Amino acid sequence: MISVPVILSVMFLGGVLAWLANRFVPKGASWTAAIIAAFAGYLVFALPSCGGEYSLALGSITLVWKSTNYSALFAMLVAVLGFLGILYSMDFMAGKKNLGYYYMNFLFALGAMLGIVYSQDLVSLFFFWEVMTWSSFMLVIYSGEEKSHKAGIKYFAYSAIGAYLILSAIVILYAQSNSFLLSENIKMFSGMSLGTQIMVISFLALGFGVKSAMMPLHVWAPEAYKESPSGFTAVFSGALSKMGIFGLGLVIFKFAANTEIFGYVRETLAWLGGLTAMLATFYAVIQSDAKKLLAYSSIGQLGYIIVGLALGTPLGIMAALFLTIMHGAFKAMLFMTAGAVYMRTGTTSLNDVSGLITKMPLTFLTALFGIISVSGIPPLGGFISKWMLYQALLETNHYFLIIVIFIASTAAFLYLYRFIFSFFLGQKEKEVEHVKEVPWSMLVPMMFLTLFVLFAGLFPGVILDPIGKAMGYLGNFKASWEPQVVFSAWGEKINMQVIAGTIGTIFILGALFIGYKNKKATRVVSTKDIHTAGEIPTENENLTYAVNFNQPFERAIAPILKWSVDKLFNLLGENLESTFEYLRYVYTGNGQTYAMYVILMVVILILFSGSIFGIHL
Amino acid sequence: MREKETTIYLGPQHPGITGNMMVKLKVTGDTIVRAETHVGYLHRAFEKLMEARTWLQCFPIVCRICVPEPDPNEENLSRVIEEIEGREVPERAKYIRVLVLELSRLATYLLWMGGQSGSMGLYTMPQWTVGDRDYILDLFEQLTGGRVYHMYIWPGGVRRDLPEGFGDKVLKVMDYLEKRLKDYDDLLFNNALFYKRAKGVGVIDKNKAQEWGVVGAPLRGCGIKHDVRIDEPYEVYDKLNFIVPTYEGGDVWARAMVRRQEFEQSISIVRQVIENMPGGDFYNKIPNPLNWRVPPGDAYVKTESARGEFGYYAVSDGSLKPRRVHARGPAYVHGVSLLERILQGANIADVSFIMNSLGTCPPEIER
Amino acid sequence: MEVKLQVENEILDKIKHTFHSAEVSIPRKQRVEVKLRNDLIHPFLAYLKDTLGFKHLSHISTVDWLEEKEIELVYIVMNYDNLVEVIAKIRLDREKPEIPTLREFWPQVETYEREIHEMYGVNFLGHGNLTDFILEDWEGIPPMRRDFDTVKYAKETYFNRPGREDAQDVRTTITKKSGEEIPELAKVYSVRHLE
Amino acid sequence: MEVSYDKESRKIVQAIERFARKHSLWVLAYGTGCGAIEVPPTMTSRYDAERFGIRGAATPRQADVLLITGYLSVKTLKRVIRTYEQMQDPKYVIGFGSCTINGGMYWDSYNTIKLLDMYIPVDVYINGCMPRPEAVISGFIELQKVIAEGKAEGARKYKENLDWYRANQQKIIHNWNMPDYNW
Amino acid sequence: MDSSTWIKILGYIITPITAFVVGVTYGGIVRVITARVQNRFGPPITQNFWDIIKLYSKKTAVHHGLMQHWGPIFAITASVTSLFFIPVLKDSPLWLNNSFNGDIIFLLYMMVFGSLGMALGAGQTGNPNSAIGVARGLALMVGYEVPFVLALVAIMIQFKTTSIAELMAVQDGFSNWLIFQSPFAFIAAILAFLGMMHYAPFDVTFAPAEIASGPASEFGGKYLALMQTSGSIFTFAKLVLFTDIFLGGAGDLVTLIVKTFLLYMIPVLTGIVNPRYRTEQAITFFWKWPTVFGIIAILIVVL
Repeated sequence: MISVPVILSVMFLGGVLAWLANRFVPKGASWTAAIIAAFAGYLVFALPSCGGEYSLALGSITLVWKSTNYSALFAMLVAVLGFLGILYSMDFMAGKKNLGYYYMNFLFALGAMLGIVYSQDLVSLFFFWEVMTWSSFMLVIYSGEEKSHKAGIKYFAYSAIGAYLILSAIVILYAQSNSFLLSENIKMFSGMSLGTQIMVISFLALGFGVKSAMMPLHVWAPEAYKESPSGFTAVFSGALSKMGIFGLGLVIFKFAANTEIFGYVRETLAWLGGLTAMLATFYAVIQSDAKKLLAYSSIGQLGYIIVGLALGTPLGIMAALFLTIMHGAFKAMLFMTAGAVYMRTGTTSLNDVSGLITKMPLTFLTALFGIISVSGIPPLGGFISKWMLYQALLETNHYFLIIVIFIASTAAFLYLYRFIFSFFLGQKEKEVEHVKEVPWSMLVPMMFLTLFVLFAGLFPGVILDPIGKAMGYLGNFKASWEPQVVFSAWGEKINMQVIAGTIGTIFILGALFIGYKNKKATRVVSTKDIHTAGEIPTENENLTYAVNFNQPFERAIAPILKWSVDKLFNLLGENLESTFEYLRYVYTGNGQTYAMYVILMVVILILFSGSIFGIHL
Repeated sequence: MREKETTIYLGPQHPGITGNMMVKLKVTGDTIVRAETHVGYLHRAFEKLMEARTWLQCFPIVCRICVPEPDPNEENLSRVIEEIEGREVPERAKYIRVLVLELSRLATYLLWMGGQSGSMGLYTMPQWTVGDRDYILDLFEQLTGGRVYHMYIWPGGVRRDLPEGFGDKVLKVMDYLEKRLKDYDDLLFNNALFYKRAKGVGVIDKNKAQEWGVVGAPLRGCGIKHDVRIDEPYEVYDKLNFIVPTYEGGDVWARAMVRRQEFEQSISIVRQVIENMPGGDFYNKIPNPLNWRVPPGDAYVKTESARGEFGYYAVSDGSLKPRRVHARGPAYVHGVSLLERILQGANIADVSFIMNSLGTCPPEIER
Repeated sequence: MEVKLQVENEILDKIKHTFHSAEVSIPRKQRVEVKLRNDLIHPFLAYLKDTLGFKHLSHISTVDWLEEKEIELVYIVMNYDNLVEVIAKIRLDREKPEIPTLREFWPQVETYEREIHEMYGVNFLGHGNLTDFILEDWEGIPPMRRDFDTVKYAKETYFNRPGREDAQDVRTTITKKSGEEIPELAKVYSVRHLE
Repeated sequence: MEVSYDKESRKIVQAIERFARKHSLWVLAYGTGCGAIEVPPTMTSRYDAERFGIRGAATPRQADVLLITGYLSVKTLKRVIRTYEQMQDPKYVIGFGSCTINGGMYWDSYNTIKLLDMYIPVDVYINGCMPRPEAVISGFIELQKVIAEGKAEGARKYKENLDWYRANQQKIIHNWNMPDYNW
Repeated sequence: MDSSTWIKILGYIITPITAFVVGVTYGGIVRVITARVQNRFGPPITQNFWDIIKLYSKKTAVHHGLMQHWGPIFAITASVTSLFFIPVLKDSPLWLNNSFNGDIIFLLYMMVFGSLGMALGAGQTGNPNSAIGVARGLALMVGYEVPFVLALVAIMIQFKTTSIAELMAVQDGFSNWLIFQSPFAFIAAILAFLGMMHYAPFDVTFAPAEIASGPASEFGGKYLALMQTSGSIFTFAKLVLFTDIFLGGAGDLVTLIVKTFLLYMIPVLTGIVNPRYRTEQAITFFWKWPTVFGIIAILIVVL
């Protein structure tokens, strides 16, 4: 009998097991973790999408864990990406120190994410939320370097603020409804006073917004994504940040939906999401580190998702949830690519590496499909989500938001091209002569996701099935689709197979033509044999145009960036860092101390909020 | 170790380069961190060849020193010989020389207008101006027999007298050019886009300009009034009525406006010359050209060419052949050290634009 | 016509007063010629530039006096205020021509000195960047020295079109082919006739 | 490429190809010498070489014609060879001006080559110093004739006699750091 | 197979061929017009055909890697696919091809496909000039897409459709053309169109005097030929798209050619008499007046 506690205990006990395995068997941790993740993944898929209920009464608090259609969607995302991330980590992390610590936290994070989506009561939700935060925090500071500590502290500080907000909201809700059960609270929410509603909704939205890196709460994300090991970054960006989306979905459609302020909530969130998408894209354009670039890209994509959710129409939610899945896939692909390049060349800086296409062709292919998908170019999966999003924006008369979204989407080409150009195209230099393709255990996840985005583009309907069910949980939303056709509210439809067929046919015809024409007289020459105005470059001259690649665009948006909030928040972040400086003194090197501090803080927060609202547990 | 900055070769084979030279750009993004000028692609060893030729045989050589405007070179060599030898030049020859020099200035400015606009993508302008320049070349052809290289100005005067009715033809061409100048204004000088591109680009510091050796229109574009025609009047420039325009700013725009004004001034000078052309001899004949020895001595003369001060230093040791003839064109400074300096921090898009506004001419750098 | 040389004479006096060993003369209006000891060129130009306001360096030229075993360097500087040009001349030993660089005075001197180094083999001490300027991979004596025979070098290095290897007058070939006579005048003007 | 279609159709294809090659000559933007000053008049409104399908090309990969506008100094020769080798077959070279034919007035200069066709194969020479635009155009028309006859085989000639050309080139270019010719 | 299938297949063959012929001829005419403005006689109108045939008949070809080999294919895929999804003639099954309801958004992205492919191809060459050209081109794209999308959004909202065919149906009769119905949208779109066509003053991507023709600098022979083929088809596709949206489409080929030609003359004639902007100037240009016009267009629809 599969039920939620089984899955969770597999994950958490597995984490401990992996930690133990590392003590006794070399490579034991990675194999254990992979098997555990595979097994848990199987369990998640085997769990009936509606069911597996389990409840536990602890005194006056009842904990309820249950799978709903909505949580099943996210659980599957977590399970698949988690397994792929661990598979990827097997060779990526090989030979590094503290592998037990790494895999334990990895599995704990996965378990916590599953716990969040399966939680039907606020206490366990919050508990798993904290577990997720600190296990991911442990992974951010994994490398143990000064930079990663800074990033970790920033991440932790923001997460703590988010957690505090969520906690406050929970406390307020409990004060009103006298219950921790999600269903109870949702039921009673519409009856609460307007002030309470606003407070709860904004607290929850901000709390979840931190995790989904909604601007202006995104400041932690670039650093944290950059510093965490790439195997985990794929999950971090692909799945963990989606927990914020999961929460926002609940907030919008479960709490806010029955109140008078529903419209305002949605408008605010939509605009926040839209601006997040645009500004994050602009920031991504000017990054020179691949993982930071992808981090900003991730923030921007989460902005789209928030917009889609906040539109509140069936097509919008469908677009958002579809993009959630797709973003999980393609951002994991891109982070894995960046990790692969890092593994082979030792850097993720876009300025230092170039010309890897011949050395790592499959990685390049992954990156290519990744960027095509992110940029929303047909016929891959990214396009459908974009198409649905625009249709949803149009049908809800968001004229200006669509422009903001479109600018973000077009400007995304800039950074995406830079990503693939800097790593894989350009001059093949001597420094990359020794580079080999990454081992199979890293290729398998990448290729699997590549095939997935292709499949999603051809048969979006298959993925839309679970999404449709999830939408049913959120409310009475109905949207129609067929395996290859997606419809819009204006009665418009898009047939992906016609599109893919046309593109494929012409591409193949063109490839045949250009391959056949002058076949014998066509030569491949080295990238040094280029038009250098007749001159012969010397050895140490750099012919790759990679540094400040997007400077023309940077110049154009300089006035916008000058006034943006990011600088302000960076400043704030700096100050927060110094505020949390003391954390470095108490850091002793193992996770337990930190866990203790976190719990202590939680307790303090609870007591503190309790004193405000006059409630005592 | 690989450099951090990207290397971009602008030239020698590049549509944006003026002539045959190379500017090696080190860029980050599209901002130039460092620029190095490389010349020598056109080095023909003219100064060496001149030492092996008689004084008169040097004339076919010097006119090839600066291809777009050969006449200041002939003028310079003639004058430097005349100064060493102390030879008098007839008044009529002086007027004819000024006529030739000013026509050559007009032709060069027309070519410059084409180059300046071609370097920013306005391809109609070169088509017009280079086509119109041919009218001046036709005049040269009638006068001297050569379209590009004239070998017309000789020590002691000029080689031939003006042909019949030449003055009228010149005036006709001047009228035409004046009419066309309005079109050029519409297309280039009054174009807001040209202003946007040129303003504040390639700025030369006014306080440093003299020290850096800036001459000609770039110097006048900095607001410094300096012109060899006024400072050290040669031929009959002291008898002619013209002004030397200056502009403030030191950028491409200022230089363009200076040149545009000078274009008008040149037309007026040509008219005055035709009007005041005296009669008389056109050539103070040198004795036997094959056995013509210039007395020992040295001299430095300069001429205001269309791109700035053009100086010649010549040394004679009393033999048939020159000991040394050294040409110093304005591009020697403009094209190398000044260009390298003002390209720092510029945009890649402006390199060719700035080069054209400085009047860089590689053959006169390396000779 | 009497030319007033007031400004020139003032400059002449000042130079004579400061540099006693200098031979100063006024060849014509707006020109002052100075012959100097080698070691004085540095302070002399500094004096001209900083005290007398000769800001503009017009020219640096070199003359190879093979017979006298000397290389002459000619500096021409100009004052924009009174429009006088000073021509300063120094003579270096031809076997080992060395002189400190003037880079700190005028930035564009770098170019001149590089060229002179390349063409005449003059070593500018402290220049720092005496690399190839015009020539590329040149081997042998600097080409602008008078003992470098360019005709011989050209004949040895390059292929010549048949009929041109004896450097004969092209016109003889043409007349031979076309069967015409060379006009008397043209014969007189021939190069071979000269030597 | 040997394809099995019959002679007649091959002839037609060849005729079309030659016609197209003849009427579309893209000249590489490379002013190697002082002759470059007569190229703008040739290309612009008075002489308008575009009537004959002649236009400029920015890089050697796209160009058909390498116009050697005058003398070549040794330094430039190296760049010209590099540029020529980067061009795609069929490629044509026009020697422009007397100095490419026999050194012209630079017969005794130590820095210019005297005989262009010892270093790269030349299809057409235009004499004069400098040739007028009319002469340049007539040179191009001569080249068109050569192309129409199918005799403009400079690239093949260069490939077959590469060693000979290389020996000549390396005789004067001392520091030979050029990449290999990849045909 | 029934007759409609055969008509469709015929359409697939005829459409790209027509687009190629018309596009290349337009190119020739443009060269003649440019020449006339420049006081010249100009090349024959067929000149571009000979250029392309010559490039195809080049005996050798060089590429620097797979992406450069495939770059032109990406380009031609994008242009032909875009063409297949644009209704070329009104209510004609032969010329409708694959156009479907909701194709405007699809086309917006499909048009980028080619640019991205070309950018990848140009990146593969390793030529810094190509990379700079790509950076400029992509940045410029962000610039002109803003007014373009504003204009399209205004129209899509006004008629509650994202389908070109429906927009064409709306514009029944001369006075109903969208150029008259929503003039501000047209102004914004046509200004964006200037940038889209890469004529001066927005030809930063290919600026020969600056970056030696940018992305195309390493392409020669068959690759350049395929690029030019694709460019001609793409030009025609864009013209048809604009004609369909703003000029009421066309019922027969002659009308289509007249309308597209007139439309084409706008960027061409602008290009002849203008120098090019720097990239950032071009972007800020698009974000100023064209964007204002686009916003006005939307406001008119909304209010």
